[in-house]
Amino acid sequence: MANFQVKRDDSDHYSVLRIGGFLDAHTAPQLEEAIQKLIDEERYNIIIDFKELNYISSAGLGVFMGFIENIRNNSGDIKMCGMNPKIYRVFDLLGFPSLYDIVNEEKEAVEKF
Amino acid sequence: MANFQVKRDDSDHYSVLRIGGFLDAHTAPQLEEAIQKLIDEERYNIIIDFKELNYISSAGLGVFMGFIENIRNNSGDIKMCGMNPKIYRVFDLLGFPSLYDIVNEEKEAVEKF
Amino acid sequence: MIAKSVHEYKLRIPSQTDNLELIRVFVAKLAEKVGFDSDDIGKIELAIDEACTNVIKHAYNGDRSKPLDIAIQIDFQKFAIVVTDQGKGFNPKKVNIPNMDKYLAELRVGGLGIYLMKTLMDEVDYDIKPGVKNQVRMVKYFLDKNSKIVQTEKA
Amino acid sequence: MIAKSVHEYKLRIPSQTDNLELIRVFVAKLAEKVGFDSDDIGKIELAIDEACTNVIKHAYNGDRSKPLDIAIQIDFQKFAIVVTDQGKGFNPKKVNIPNMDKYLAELRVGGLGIYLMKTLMDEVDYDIKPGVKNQVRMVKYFLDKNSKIVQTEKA
Ligand SMILES: Nc1ncnc2c1ncn2[C@@H]1O[C@H](COP(=O)(O)OP(=O)(O)O)[C@@H](O)[C@H]1O
Ligand SMILES: Nc1ncnc2c1ncn2[C@@H]1O[C@H](COP(=O)(O)OP(=O)(O)O)[C@@H](O)[C@H]1O
Repeated sequence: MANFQVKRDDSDHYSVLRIGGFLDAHTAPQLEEAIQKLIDEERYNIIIDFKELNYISSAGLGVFMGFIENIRNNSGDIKMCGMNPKIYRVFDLLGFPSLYDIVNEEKEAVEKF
Repeated sequence: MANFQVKRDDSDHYSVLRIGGFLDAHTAPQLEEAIQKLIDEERYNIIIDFKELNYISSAGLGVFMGFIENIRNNSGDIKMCGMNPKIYRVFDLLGFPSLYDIVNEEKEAVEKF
Repeated sequence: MIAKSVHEYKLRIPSQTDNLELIRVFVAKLAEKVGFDSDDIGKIELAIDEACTNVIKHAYNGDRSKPLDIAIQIDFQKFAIVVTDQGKGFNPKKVNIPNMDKYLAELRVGGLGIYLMKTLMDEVDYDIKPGVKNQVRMVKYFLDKNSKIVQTEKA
Repeated sequence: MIAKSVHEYKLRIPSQTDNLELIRVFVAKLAEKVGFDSDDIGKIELAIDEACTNVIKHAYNGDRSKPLDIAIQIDFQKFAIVVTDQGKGFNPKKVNIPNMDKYLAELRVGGLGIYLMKTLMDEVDYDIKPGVKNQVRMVKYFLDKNSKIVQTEKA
């Protein structure tokens, strides 16, 4: 099933990963790979655009937790935008909004860096 | 599951049943009831609008076969319109287009009476 | 995508018509997962519906508490669906396959389920042991173009 | 819509992550059928995903040919999901339920599955017999408002 997609858009000072479909234990490795690639290229300002994402499980949340320390140690951050209410509810349930900047629009996310 | 809908529109010389969702052995009785009601009211010119129908099984086809003789004996007919290709393929597989007028638009169906 | 070994998916549900949609969704999702196109998915969906509708209508005289079993076996060349009931059974050889011209001319009703299953799938076989295990096995091959050749070689 | 008796739906599938979507679709469809709203359907979907992901990740040391069993029992008051594996088992009492403030402050990774299941469902109980039958049973009551009362009365 072509059930997860990640598209990358680079700007001068940040990169956007646009994710879509289902982010679960099966598809999480694809996102991991995309973020690892950004880190390898020393692109530490990362925006995750959730607009096309329909589902997330703890395996998906784990991807962000697995990288955030390294990214912040390199003066970067992961900002998040475009979550639908269903996705946001999962983040909220676990208190993630205290750890990550979660905004509606991509341009608000850019301003957060 | 609210998985089948039938809406009725009466005109002077014919009635339209707009069906939507899934027409299978579970929901066929609802269509049967709607057609029986038209017959009880002696409204024998019937158009079935398939535009919103997503699925049909032989139980659905059986509804039309169950009424067509009675309706034609009363100088009426069942005309069909708006089938999507998936639905049409099932009718076609069984040769139903030789028995029923199947057209694209409702107004073509009206002209067939 | 398909490993060499057989992957089996089993489903047991109450034999009620209000479960038909669930069955179709499950089997269609699995057919999509292994790569069938939407045309074939539609055929598989309809074939399983017809097989399950028959169990619900004919096997148990309407007892909705009785089980309807579905097994899907996937190997590198085919998608096989086995529908099993423990009901009264029947003799598949005595079921008339309708001549559709005649059927339509005479405005007949019903009796299209097994005909549809045979038209939609590459292979359909019954194995009947009344009260014990009545099974229909329906197969669709992955290589549509070659399926008839494969089928002939196996027959 | 729900009869007084228990309706049981059973699913057995290979324990592979690429089956998680199929499991979610199946369970969500069933939850929709019995009348849960989309908020509860989302919770049930996530809880079953977490339980099945644990079987796939932890029970069989990655052996994808081993079975993952799901049973859904529906009666007039509740929707119960039982996920069973025959793997190595574990001691649920020894699993630390994370303190989320600490968890987030320390940027920890993993260990959220069981916590989520307990947060999303009204009841979560483990029954562990390593190598034989390791089960988690998760319940959601139909009357959301009363669910906690019912739960307390039963506890
Ligand atoms: N699982 C089953 N158990 C008992 N009888 C069956 C079963 N499947 C099919 N049959 C018999 O075969 C006949 C033909 O089935 P089918 O072609 O699907 O048409 P229909 O169900 O409309 O009669 C049925 O009328 C029934 O007598
Ligand atoms: N079905 C299972 N079989 C074996 N061990 C399990 C099972 N489910 C959970 N566990 C154990 O419980 C621990 C906690 O699970 P969980 O809270 O889902 O977090 P995570 O899976 O991220 O570790 C797992 O690390 C594992 O050791």
